[in-house]
Amino acid sequence: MAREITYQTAINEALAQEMERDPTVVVFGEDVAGGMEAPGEDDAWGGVLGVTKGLYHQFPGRVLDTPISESAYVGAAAGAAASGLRPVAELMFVDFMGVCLDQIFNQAAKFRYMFGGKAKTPMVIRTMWGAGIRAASQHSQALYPVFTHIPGLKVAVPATPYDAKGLLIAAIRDDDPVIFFEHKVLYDTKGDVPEEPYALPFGEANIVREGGDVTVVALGRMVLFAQEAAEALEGEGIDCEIVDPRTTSPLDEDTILESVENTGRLVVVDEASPRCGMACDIAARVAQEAFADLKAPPRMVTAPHTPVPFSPVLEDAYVPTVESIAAAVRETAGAGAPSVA
Amino acid sequence: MAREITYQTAINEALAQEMERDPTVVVFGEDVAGGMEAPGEDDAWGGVLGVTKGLYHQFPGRVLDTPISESAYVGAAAGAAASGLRPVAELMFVDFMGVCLDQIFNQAAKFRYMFGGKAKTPMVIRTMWGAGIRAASQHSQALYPVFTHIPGLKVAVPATPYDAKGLLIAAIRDDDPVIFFEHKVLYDTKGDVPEEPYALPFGEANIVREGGDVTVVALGRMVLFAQEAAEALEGEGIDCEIVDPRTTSPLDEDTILESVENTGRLVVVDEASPRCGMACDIAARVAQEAFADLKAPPRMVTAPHTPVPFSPVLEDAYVPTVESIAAAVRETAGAGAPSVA
Amino acid sequence: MPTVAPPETGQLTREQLLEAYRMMRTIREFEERLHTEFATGEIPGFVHLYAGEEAIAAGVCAHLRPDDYVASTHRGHGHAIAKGCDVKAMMAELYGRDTGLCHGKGGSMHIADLAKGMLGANGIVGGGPPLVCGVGLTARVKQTDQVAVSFTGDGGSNQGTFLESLNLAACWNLPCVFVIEDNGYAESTPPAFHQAGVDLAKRADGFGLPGVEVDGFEFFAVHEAAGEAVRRARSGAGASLLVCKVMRYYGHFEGDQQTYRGADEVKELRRTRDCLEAFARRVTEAGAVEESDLAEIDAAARALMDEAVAEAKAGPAPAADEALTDVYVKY
Amino acid sequence: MPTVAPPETGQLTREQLLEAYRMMRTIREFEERLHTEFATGEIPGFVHLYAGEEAIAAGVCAHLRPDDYVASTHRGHGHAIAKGCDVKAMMAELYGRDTGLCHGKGGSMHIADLAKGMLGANGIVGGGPPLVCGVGLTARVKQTDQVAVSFTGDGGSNQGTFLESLNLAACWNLPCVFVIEDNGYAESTPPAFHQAGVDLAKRADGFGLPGVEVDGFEFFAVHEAAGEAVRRARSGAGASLLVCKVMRYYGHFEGDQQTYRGADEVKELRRTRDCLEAFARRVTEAGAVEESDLAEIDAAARALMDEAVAEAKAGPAPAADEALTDVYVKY
Ligand SMILES: Cc1ncc(C[n+]2csc(CCOP(=O)(O)OP(=O)(O)O)c2C)c(N)n1
Ligand SMILES: Cc1ncc(C[n+]2csc(CCOP(=O)(O)OP(=O)(O)O)c2C)c(N)n1
Ligand SMILES: [Mg+2]
Ligand SMILES: [Mg+2]
Repeated sequence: MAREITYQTAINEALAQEMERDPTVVVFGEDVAGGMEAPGEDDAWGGVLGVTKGLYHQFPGRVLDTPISESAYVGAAAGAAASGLRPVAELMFVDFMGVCLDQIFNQAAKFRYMFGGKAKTPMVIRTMWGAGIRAASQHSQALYPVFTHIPGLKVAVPATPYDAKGLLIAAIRDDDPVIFFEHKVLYDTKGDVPEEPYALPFGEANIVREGGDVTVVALGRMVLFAQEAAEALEGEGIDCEIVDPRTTSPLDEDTILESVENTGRLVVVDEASPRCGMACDIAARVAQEAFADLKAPPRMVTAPHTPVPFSPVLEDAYVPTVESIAAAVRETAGAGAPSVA
Repeated sequence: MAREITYQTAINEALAQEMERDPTVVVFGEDVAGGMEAPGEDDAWGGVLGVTKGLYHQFPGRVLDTPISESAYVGAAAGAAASGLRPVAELMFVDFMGVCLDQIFNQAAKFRYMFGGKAKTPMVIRTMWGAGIRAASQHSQALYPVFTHIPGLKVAVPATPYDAKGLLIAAIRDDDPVIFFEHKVLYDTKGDVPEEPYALPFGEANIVREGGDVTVVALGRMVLFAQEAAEALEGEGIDCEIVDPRTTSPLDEDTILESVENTGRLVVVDEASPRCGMACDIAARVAQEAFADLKAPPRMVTAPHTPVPFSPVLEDAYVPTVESIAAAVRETAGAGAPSVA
Repeated sequence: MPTVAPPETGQLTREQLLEAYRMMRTIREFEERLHTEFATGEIPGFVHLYAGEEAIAAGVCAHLRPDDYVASTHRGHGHAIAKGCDVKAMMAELYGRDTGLCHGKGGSMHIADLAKGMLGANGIVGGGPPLVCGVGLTARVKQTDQVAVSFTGDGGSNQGTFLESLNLAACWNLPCVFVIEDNGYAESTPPAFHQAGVDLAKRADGFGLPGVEVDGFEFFAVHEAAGEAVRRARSGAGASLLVCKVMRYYGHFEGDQQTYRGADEVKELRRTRDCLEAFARRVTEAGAVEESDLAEIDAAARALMDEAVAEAKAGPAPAADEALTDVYVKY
Repeated sequence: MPTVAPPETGQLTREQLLEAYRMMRTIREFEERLHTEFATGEIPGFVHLYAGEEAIAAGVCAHLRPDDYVASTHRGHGHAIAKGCDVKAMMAELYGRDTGLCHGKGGSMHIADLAKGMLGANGIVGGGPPLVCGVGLTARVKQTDQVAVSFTGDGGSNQGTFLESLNLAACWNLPCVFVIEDNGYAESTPPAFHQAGVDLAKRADGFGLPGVEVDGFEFFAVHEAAGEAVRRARSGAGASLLVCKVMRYYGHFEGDQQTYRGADEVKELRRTRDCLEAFARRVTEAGAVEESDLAEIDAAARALMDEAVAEAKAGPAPAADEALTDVYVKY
């Protein structure tokens, strides 16, 4: 039975249901209990933004605060996964990857390959990403392109409460290491989410909106922006098809290519910085695989090649907007060979 | 006056000449002296492969071995640069970025921006990259796409002894943080290199070979492979233009676009793994900016989405080959609209 | 000239005492005022207040020259003020104004002024210690007698970057001082948990460095220990670790409900442990300064914050296209 | 049943003594043979030999069960053999064969066999210690009494990952043992430089763990100290640090000219510090085993290596398209 809950609650529910189902699922990270062994333990934080609230009391001994030693505890997730647990470690902000990346990309990601297929590393790293709360350069980055670049990792970037729950459950049940990206601005967004546990397959894009004129591929918060842009453009007679890949690794290339086969026009919207990002990745693949279908240049809408600024005026100028997306779609719809009516 | 020296000697010479010229240039990293204060100090290693040999004795007090504490000494490079030195730190293999990336991408790369333009961080990180010596998954990666993705960093990937010397001198004189990629398989390759110091500007591609049929963009070791492929294809009447960007950030988009304007056909060869890599970055940009010029789909030739394997048979299957490059060019030359003669 | 007698205070002149008090009061006022202003919703982003810990920044930085450097943390306002950053420009930065110390690009977590030797607050826990190793290297290579100080929290002292830096500073014999501000919590997690209740000063032993612990609420205790460490560094004798035990008056960041803290913990704390009161009592009882001198400083600090907030609010926002500048010196 | 008397050797049975000798000899033969074969140019990649340090792997792993785990280093052959990995499959792996322990995908720096509790050699210095924290957590959560041991070099003990792991293991009270193999060099750099000559065992103090140092050439010394640490971990009393002082007989890797070593250092070393000779003298003098028993083991080890090398050379290379498999369980 579905009901409206927030993206944040959906994540909390997914964790609780999987921990309930499988005693080998453990959750740890900085403050994920949030004051265990502290005076106010009874009302422990449950994560810096409360996403894991309640789990500490529900699952004694399986929700652990950690020291600020990301290399040690993220590596511990890899070691625990290789020895029989299904750890869900929290890297509070993905911006902190720089103090623990080795354990993710050289250890967890490569075990199975280096060991000739003899290892299994079923771990999840939950991490917060994205701009929009004036958290400045070191707490606002996207960075999923870096993880998408690394063979051996899977990467999920949910845009809705429904996807967040289904993809997190799938991630926990997955036998490979998964980096799970939670957009901090989406935590309070609401949507229909079934109460019962369900897993959404990785590598299956979601066609958020059907349309025949322009294919708009967007991820995370940008999916919402693309939807707004599409509504505005509808009035102008431009009919957008919005595709949300939901996972960047594996990537559902087929759905994107089929859509472009239909529309002949592509706009990719990516909150990440522009160089070697997902916008390039998707635009390049479409150009290579569906060149004949394209009636106009594939267009990329991304953040600029700058760090994320603090001041609201600057941060708002940094993040792609509904307007900048609409403008790119408009141009793409009008460009090149006319669409067949 | 030019004479033939190796890529490795060219790098050593660039370091020596800049240290001679500028007393604020210091060199440090694991074993870059290589046994300072050890019994055999007089014949100190000068780096694990001898690239910095001799500098320790030439420049007392300015060539320092470090503990195996990459975060501390790479961060020290950032702090030293911000306070008046021009450090050249060595990250022995770029595969080790995971234990020190924060100091590179959140500290050095962002100082200037976060501090409102009031900082200058003139540092260089020299690092070894690339497959080919059977060093397996954790000593053979490319990874420059990760650094190219990060605003605030500059990235050089020299393919020849001449470029290695000129780009390293430019990197040391540059006021921004530069990641300098040295392909381990190229160390022994020889080429003409002027004895006197010279700086090659960043963001200026090198047209390695002129040709009218297909534009082949390649980096590092792949430039040599592309040249071999081009010679083979010449016999088949396919005339390749080979463009080596030399730096991936900044990227000389104009030269690539001009070449494609000419040829109408693009093949990008990248030793890095395929997702969110330089092949995507360049192919996507060309598709977006030069769509009308393209007569055939832009083609990407990269390593597969796997870690680098150890066994020679497997590693040779992993790295793009002269044959795979030639095949892609052949297909591209034959595909789509016929070339105008 | 009257000086405060007790040996451990060192021989501080009246001017130095007044300056120390002014520094601590200015930091306290800045933070108290921020707490109020943040509640109005006008200050964007994350703000971590230093209130309660003023004696540490003031006691350490009193020994530093303008050309010395400090690397700070996410809780950096106190360090910035103590190192001489302009208070009004800092306030404007927190409001995201173009008139801010970093033109609105950095905000609270990245407030910096290299001209003042302030290497920046840091959004990365443990981000600072490696940086001061680099400053120490600059001083060594250029043969200046500059000193570099990093501040790190109890939580941050578990970050590999901090531990590696102790070792590098020892190996390279760098003029560095590593200060740990042990304020009882890492966000919501108490050291009793995240450090298995160890004696932090001992961490220095494993790297061959001297380590001492002092009461971080006591300006004179911090001042003396820091003086020793800074002298040691400046003289070329090497780095040291200084652990200051203290507590914060506010939550981890503004908005923190502090559910992990005992009900009256903070009330009790403010009543019994206040570096300003302790300092005032001590210096007035010693007859080194008059209550009126301190009252003047209090009033001046309040007035300064009124101006700072007013000017910050009145300041222009940066132009939107400034988002694209200052990425590189040249690109 | 005769046992070796001296208390610090513990009460080892004849079988245990023979097994210990067999283990050390097998590792020594494996490494000596590799040294010869590498010179022929038939072995690809980087090879780091463990010769000289055998007593550590043997002395520590003698206390481990098949379901215990070890995380190793780039110098991992000894740990792998001591933890029960198949010697022939290891040799085949080093030759890059499909018959290798990792089907030729890993090679010397990634040799692993999880079924044997060998979590892998590691190309990243300091890569292993966090992993054993995870294994310790598995044991804690599943309430088994498994133990996890990490080996790290003197150089690796400066890596933040190692230091963080000591703290995490202490905070979580994990059944881990952290072994430092202090073999006198990190590549070409002596600890006197990279560790400012500190007492490594002291690094445990800063994290509230016990730390001891032993002679890494002395099997019985390692065996006793390791027994203590493993018992402590298995009983739930927590982690410990064990520092073993030793030296390597060969260069950092094969091909290393060792310019950083004194002329006769190695010759002298082999003459005066050999764990096998010391062990043999001790147990034969104590009358616990006969020289002939040991000679048999020596011969068997040599024969094993002959077979291992022959089979490795004869083994098939992997099929080229195997490069594309084993990246994910499912993708
Ligand atoms: C590398 C990294 N990990 C985690 C965080 C999130 N974080 C910010 S402050 C903080 C607690 C810091 O505690 P402490 O070092 O004691 O400093 P305090 O806040 O008490 O002054 C944490 C976990 C971060 N900013 N950087
Ligand atoms: C993170 C990282 N930094 C540097 C290296 C390069 N490297 C490989 S082995 C080694 C020296 C290790 O010394 P030690 O830990 O003492 O082990 P030993 O070789 O003496 O057994 C270095 C620097 C690496 N592999 N990983
Ligand atoms: Mg704290
Ligand atoms: Mg060593």
